[in-house]
Amino acid sequence: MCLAIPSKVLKVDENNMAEVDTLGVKRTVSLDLIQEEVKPGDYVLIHVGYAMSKIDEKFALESIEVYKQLAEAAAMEEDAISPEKLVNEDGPLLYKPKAEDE
Amino acid sequence: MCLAIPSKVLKVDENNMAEVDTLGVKRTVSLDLIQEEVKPGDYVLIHVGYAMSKIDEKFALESIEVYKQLAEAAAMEEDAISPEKLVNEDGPLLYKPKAEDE
Amino acid sequence: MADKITLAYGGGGEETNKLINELFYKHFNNDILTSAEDAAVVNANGKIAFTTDSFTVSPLFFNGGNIGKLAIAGTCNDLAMMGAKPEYISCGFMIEEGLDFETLEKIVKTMSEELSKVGAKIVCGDTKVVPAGSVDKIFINTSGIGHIKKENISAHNLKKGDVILVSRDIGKHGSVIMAHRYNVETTAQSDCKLLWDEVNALIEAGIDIKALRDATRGGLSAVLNEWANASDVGIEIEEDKVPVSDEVTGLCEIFGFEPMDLANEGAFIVAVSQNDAKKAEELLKKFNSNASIIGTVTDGNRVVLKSPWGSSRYIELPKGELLPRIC
Amino acid sequence: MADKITLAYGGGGEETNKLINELFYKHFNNDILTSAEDAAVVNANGKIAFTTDSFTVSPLFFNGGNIGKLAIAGTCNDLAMMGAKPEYISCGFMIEEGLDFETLEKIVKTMSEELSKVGAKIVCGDTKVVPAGSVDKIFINTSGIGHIKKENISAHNLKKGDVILVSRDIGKHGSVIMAHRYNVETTAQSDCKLLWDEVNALIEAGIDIKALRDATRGGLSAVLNEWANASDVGIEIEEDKVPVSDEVTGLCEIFGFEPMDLANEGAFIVAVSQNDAKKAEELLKKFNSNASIIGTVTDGNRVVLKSPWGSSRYIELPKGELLPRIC
Amino acid sequence: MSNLTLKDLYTKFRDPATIKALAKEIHKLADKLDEPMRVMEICGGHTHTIMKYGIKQLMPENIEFIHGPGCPVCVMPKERIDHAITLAKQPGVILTTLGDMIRVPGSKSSLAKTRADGYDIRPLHSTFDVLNIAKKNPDKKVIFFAIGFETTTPMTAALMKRAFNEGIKNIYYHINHVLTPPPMRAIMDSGEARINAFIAPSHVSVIIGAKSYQFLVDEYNTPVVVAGFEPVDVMESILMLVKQKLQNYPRVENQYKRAATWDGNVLAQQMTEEFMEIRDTFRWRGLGDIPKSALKLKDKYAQFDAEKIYANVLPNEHIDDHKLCICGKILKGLAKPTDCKVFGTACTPSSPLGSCMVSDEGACNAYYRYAR
Amino acid sequence: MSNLTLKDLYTKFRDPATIKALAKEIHKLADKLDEPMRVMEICGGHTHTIMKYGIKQLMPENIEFIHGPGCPVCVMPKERIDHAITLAKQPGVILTTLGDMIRVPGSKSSLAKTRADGYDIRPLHSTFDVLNIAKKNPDKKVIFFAIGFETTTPMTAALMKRAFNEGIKNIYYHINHVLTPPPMRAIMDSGEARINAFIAPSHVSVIIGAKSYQFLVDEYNTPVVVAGFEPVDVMESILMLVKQKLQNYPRVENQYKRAATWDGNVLAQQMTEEFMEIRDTFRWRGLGDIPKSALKLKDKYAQFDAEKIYANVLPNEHIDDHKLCICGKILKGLAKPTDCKVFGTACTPSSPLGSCMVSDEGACNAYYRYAR
Ligand code: SF4
Ligand code: SF4
Ligand SMILES: [Mg+2]
Ligand SMILES: [Mg+2]
Ligand SMILES: [Mg+2]
Ligand SMILES: [Mg+2]
Ligand SMILES: [Mg+2]
Ligand SMILES: [Mg+2]
Ligand SMILES: [Mg+2]
Ligand SMILES: [Mg+2]
Ligand SMILES: [Mg+2]
Ligand SMILES: [Mg+2]
Repeated sequence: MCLAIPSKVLKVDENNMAEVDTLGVKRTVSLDLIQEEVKPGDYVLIHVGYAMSKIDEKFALESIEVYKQLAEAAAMEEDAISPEKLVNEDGPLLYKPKAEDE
Repeated sequence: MCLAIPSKVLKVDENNMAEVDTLGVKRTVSLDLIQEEVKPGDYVLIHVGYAMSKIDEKFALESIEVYKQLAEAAAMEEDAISPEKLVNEDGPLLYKPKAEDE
Repeated sequence: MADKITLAYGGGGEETNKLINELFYKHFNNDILTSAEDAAVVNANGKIAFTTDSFTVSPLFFNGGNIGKLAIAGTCNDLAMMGAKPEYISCGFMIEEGLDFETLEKIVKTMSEELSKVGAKIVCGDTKVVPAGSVDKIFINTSGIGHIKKENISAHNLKKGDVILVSRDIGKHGSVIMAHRYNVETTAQSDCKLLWDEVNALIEAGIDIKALRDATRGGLSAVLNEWANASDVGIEIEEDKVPVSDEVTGLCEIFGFEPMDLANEGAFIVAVSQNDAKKAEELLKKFNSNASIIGTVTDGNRVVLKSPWGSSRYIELPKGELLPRIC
Repeated sequence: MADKITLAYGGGGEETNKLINELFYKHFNNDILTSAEDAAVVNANGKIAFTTDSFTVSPLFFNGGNIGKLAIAGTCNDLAMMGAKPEYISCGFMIEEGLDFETLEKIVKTMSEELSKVGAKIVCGDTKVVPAGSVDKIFINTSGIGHIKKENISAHNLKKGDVILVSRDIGKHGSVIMAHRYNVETTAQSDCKLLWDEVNALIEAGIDIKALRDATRGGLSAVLNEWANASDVGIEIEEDKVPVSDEVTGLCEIFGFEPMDLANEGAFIVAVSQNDAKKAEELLKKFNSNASIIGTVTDGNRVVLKSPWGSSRYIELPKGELLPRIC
Repeated sequence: MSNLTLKDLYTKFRDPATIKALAKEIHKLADKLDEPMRVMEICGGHTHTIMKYGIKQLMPENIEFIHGPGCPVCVMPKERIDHAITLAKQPGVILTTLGDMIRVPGSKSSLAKTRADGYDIRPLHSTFDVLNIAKKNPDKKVIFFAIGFETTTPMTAALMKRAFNEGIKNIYYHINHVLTPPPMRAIMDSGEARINAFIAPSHVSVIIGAKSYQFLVDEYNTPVVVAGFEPVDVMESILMLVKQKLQNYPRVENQYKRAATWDGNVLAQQMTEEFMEIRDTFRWRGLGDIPKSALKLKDKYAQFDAEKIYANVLPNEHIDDHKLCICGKILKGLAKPTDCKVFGTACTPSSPLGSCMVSDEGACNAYYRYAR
Repeated sequence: MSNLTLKDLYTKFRDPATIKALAKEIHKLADKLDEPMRVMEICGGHTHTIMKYGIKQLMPENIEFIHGPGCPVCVMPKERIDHAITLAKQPGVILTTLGDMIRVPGSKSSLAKTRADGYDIRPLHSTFDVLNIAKKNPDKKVIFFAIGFETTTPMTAALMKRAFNEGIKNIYYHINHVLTPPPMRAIMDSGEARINAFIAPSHVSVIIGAKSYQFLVDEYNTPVVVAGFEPVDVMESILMLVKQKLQNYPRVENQYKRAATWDGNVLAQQMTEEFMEIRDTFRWRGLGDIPKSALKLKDKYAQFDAEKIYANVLPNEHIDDHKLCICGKILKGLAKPTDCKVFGTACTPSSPLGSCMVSDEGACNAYYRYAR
């Protein structure tokens, strides 16, 4: 629906524009839709040239911590279901070409 | 000064434009500057898209006749001055490159 | 295929492949090309000639040909001018998005027809589609290679006494293009044509060919000046021997051009040793009755045009863009 | 020379000669070229590769290169991909009137530098100047020929069990161009580079090379699909083995592109027999530490990408124009 | 400064070990479900994630995905595309629109083909760029063909605000912004839908807030999880839905806490309200007319409303979807793309017949690309 | 129908035998001249004919050609070229002009270089084409940069008349039309000129009539022959001048009877008078200011006069000719092109320093091309 990309704020200018970095790609986006203060170092979500929200680092870190524990727990558990087993048997071939159907 | 090209009228239209032929090249020109009637078959002089005058065939034929006689007379005359003799001795090299001058 | 070429056809993906398979491979079908490798593999032994030309002509279609015919004839002729039989041709299309597929197909078909006349093959190619406004409809580059059948044909070979011939009347292609550019009609047809047969006939007849050149951009004037310069000789041309059609004369009168400055795409100039001149003329006349001996190589270092009444003047390398004179 | 290229420089007369002599011959100086015949004469013996490409890149200058570097690397790389050493190159310039002479000279200089790196020569050329608006600044076509050092490298050669390698991380060139097109800055540099040294090293080491291809337009996706199709095999790629830089990932996130669909100009894919895979990887790593084995040839006829968690999906030939997704 | 890096925001949410762990957990718990869970992901972005990362393949047999109408490009009816094409052909116009909109076919052509005919059509990556184009071309009418869900709408509003503040008078707007809740309601109300769980869009939710889905719980007793964009987000959300099912306690949960809130971005909502109001009805490709499901410019901006200014040239007949296309059924969970007779044959991404094939986000398109 | 063919009008006037015969006759009679005849051909077209057909070489030693200022492109001062360039750069303008005008250098650039910079400059072959360009581009200002002697002036007037009749309002005119008799008088009045015979222009004469040269006979006692364009015409005219000299009876004769008359084309004269009037003074490149030597639009057409409408942007300082250039002397018969220090070196047709080198019709250009 709407691609929005986590990016890091590098600079904010007097025109309410921010220079942001996305893993080595720099662009200038508008902050016109953000109520809170935005500072260099903040993470924001960017959509079609605008910051649409700040990213809440606390929640992000929380999630990351949860995932870490989950992955560790799973690794220790006996491998009751191997990841390969999780995959449907017909692999990626969800669609069989019509020709073969007939 | 002003290139003007003898051409033959092929057609005249209701918009006072004429289609003319110049040895296989056809174009449409304006007759807005010609007082006399112009008809297919007439010869006209064309300049920058306009007929600028009709060509007087009588005078053209007269000239041609004169030239013919002149050429015939010259051919019969003793070749007192051969055409080659008429040419300046230094041929086309009217200008000697500076380098050679020095 | 869509009715228009869009940018998608230049993306290197599915549509590009479709265009290649359904158009180019269809008309240029041969095993080397359709192996679809990064480069064509051909066998070569001995001296080969290698040449390139880009074709940017406007209009694409003109009396007597189109850009595709030019693209094949032009490159094959440059090979022929080195005494080489045109064999393997490469083809780069640069297409403006929005070009009619039909137009492109017409061009490709013409190319295929021309190729078959001379027995050459397109063995590698490339297609780019660029945004509207980035190119005027289509440009084509062709490069070509071919084995040299007769060696040592060169602009540097002219010696005093050699005879200069032209293979037909001059200025036809340039006339047609200029007429279009300045919006007049002409009955002239471009001379655009493959020249290998003529060249091959001269070679087979054992004519002592010194130099050969197709008189393209810059016309006869450019070729003669380049030769005089490369071989450090003078050249004298008899004005009344240079074949010019009425149509070309008419166009030159109107715009103030010189026929010798106009481009040709199926006319060449050849220098032969004096003894072979008549024989060469006879041979060339079999292909085009206007073929003619037009002059000789002399001392000096300029190209001189001699009038029938004994005066003479220099022929210069054409300068600048050809623009109609008003005066 | 004037500061701008005007139409006069394409007329085939004095100005054209000036451009050729004072720019092209100056930088591309070699005896074959400066003999200024209709075609270059070169000696050939045995199998030669012959290829062509047109370069229409916008912008002309970009992080890591320019159109001239591309024009040499692109064509030389296509020769290298057939196991041929790049030797003789043709060059067609199509120039928009008004192009700065300085810009043109920079491009020509770069070409000359690239040529000297691989020991190839421009032996024939052509220059057209077209009216403003008829081309976007400059297009360049290069064609090339070279003797084949290792035969039978072909997209048709893949057999089950063969191993697929990539010579470096992918998507750099495409990223740089897309960043420019959509007005963002990237720290990425185009990977534009001559590849003969790498290929030669593989050949010299006696690696059993099955197929080689530079992953230009259409990227890795296009090469793998073309190979699967040409050899009628399946290919399985391990997603986490495919080297992608952060910068390329970043750009792909922003625009919704796939790194495997992005163009490269100095990255190639090679298929080798299983026994030589490790050795090939080590060799390639000497040139670029990101070189990597990325997959294997399998039964089937599709290209499959396997995720580290066991799922898999198809990689298709890219479709249409690359457009940023908003969603 | 926390010790979160930007790269973490990507890699940690695509971590293979986490994905595997979540898959195991889902398999374990799903065993206990007493009926199959049929989850609609409304958002095309989620469809994309599900297909690209093979999440579908990681699901147990009793969890099924139903791909919703959440692709702004796909839901645009042909007559609206025809509007864009018509506008692009008006004299002195530069037509701008976002990204891959330009390849969507209208009744006879697409913007891409129209551009190929020489008209000035510019695909943009950023709505903000419209301003710069307008400044650089003061003698042209720059029309912004505005598409998108609630995520994208505020950017159009923000553009208008900047343009007015800077006194730029040559931007015109053709508004096609659509709303997310109405089609969800329409699908549930159709009576045929087999959906019994939702993962709600990431970025629409950032703007409108998780609260906007409460009606699905209240009126349809269906669990909802607002889910992030990445594969780990989607996996975790599925797990949360399974747990809701097992608890038999349907509610709106927010998995995407790092960006989405209960109330959403209030400034963005206000900005939208300043310039736009709800249309009586809007026709969705694949779904038909849905009342109050889209926005239009307020009357006081009529002089900048391309739909009004060019009313006399814009075609207005409804154009029916292709009769073989079953997008409507797919969107309701009644069919899969592969059930369509023309899927992958007459209908492909290069020449789509129906709405679900046009964009990378459409269900049929995603199936074609990743799992044909 | 007479038995005259169109081709005759070319070939019979270039006939080698006739040229040879005329050359013999001239040589024969010229022997009897008691002083050298120094003939000015005013018209650059005649210069062209003389050089191209080698007529110079056919003359006896006591007949010398002096090349006059009759090339409308060459006589244009740099400041007027600068006008054209400035006009071409104004927004919304298409600048049209005739043929090789576009390569003439102004003070810094030329129209050809300006076109290369991307401005819309169109070299035309026909004045009439301006009408079509204006119709096809109703939202542009089409400026016609009008150059030429009396031959070309009526066509500009006729264009204006058509445009007004057809209600075309987007053509503007920058008038640089010059007159032939004033520079002839100026050259004769300079006191230095060595000219003692004239061949008068072919096509100027067709318009203004042979009568216009009577002042040369009356006031300067100099013979004049109105001469056709072809080599035979020029040869015959020289012969006629020699005969006048021998008869010691200077008068205006008309060799070009097939096209020129005593009174000229009266309709064309009237057409010109309807729209234009004489300027107080005009600066000629190579010759300097000459009073009443050029035309301008009448005041009542001010709204279509580009010189007035754009007055505030058009540069107006006089720009001097290159200091080494001796065009002025050449035009007065006091020097030959080859006497110039920079002829063929710093000054060539591709980079002309002076007016006589710029067009194919200029004396220096003709020497460079045909007889260097
Ligand atoms: S495959 Fe095409 S026609 Fe069929 S449902 Fe999908 S979009 Fe509609
Ligand atoms: S050669 Fe050039 S500078 Fe010398 S007089 Fe002629 S135009 Fe003037
Ligand atoms: Mg390649
Ligand atoms: Mg060539
Ligand atoms: Mg050629
Ligand atoms: Mg290629
Ligand atoms: Mg175009
Ligand atoms: Mg040639
Ligand atoms: Mg290639
Ligand atoms: Mg290539
Ligand atoms: Mg060439
Ligand atoms: Mg351009």
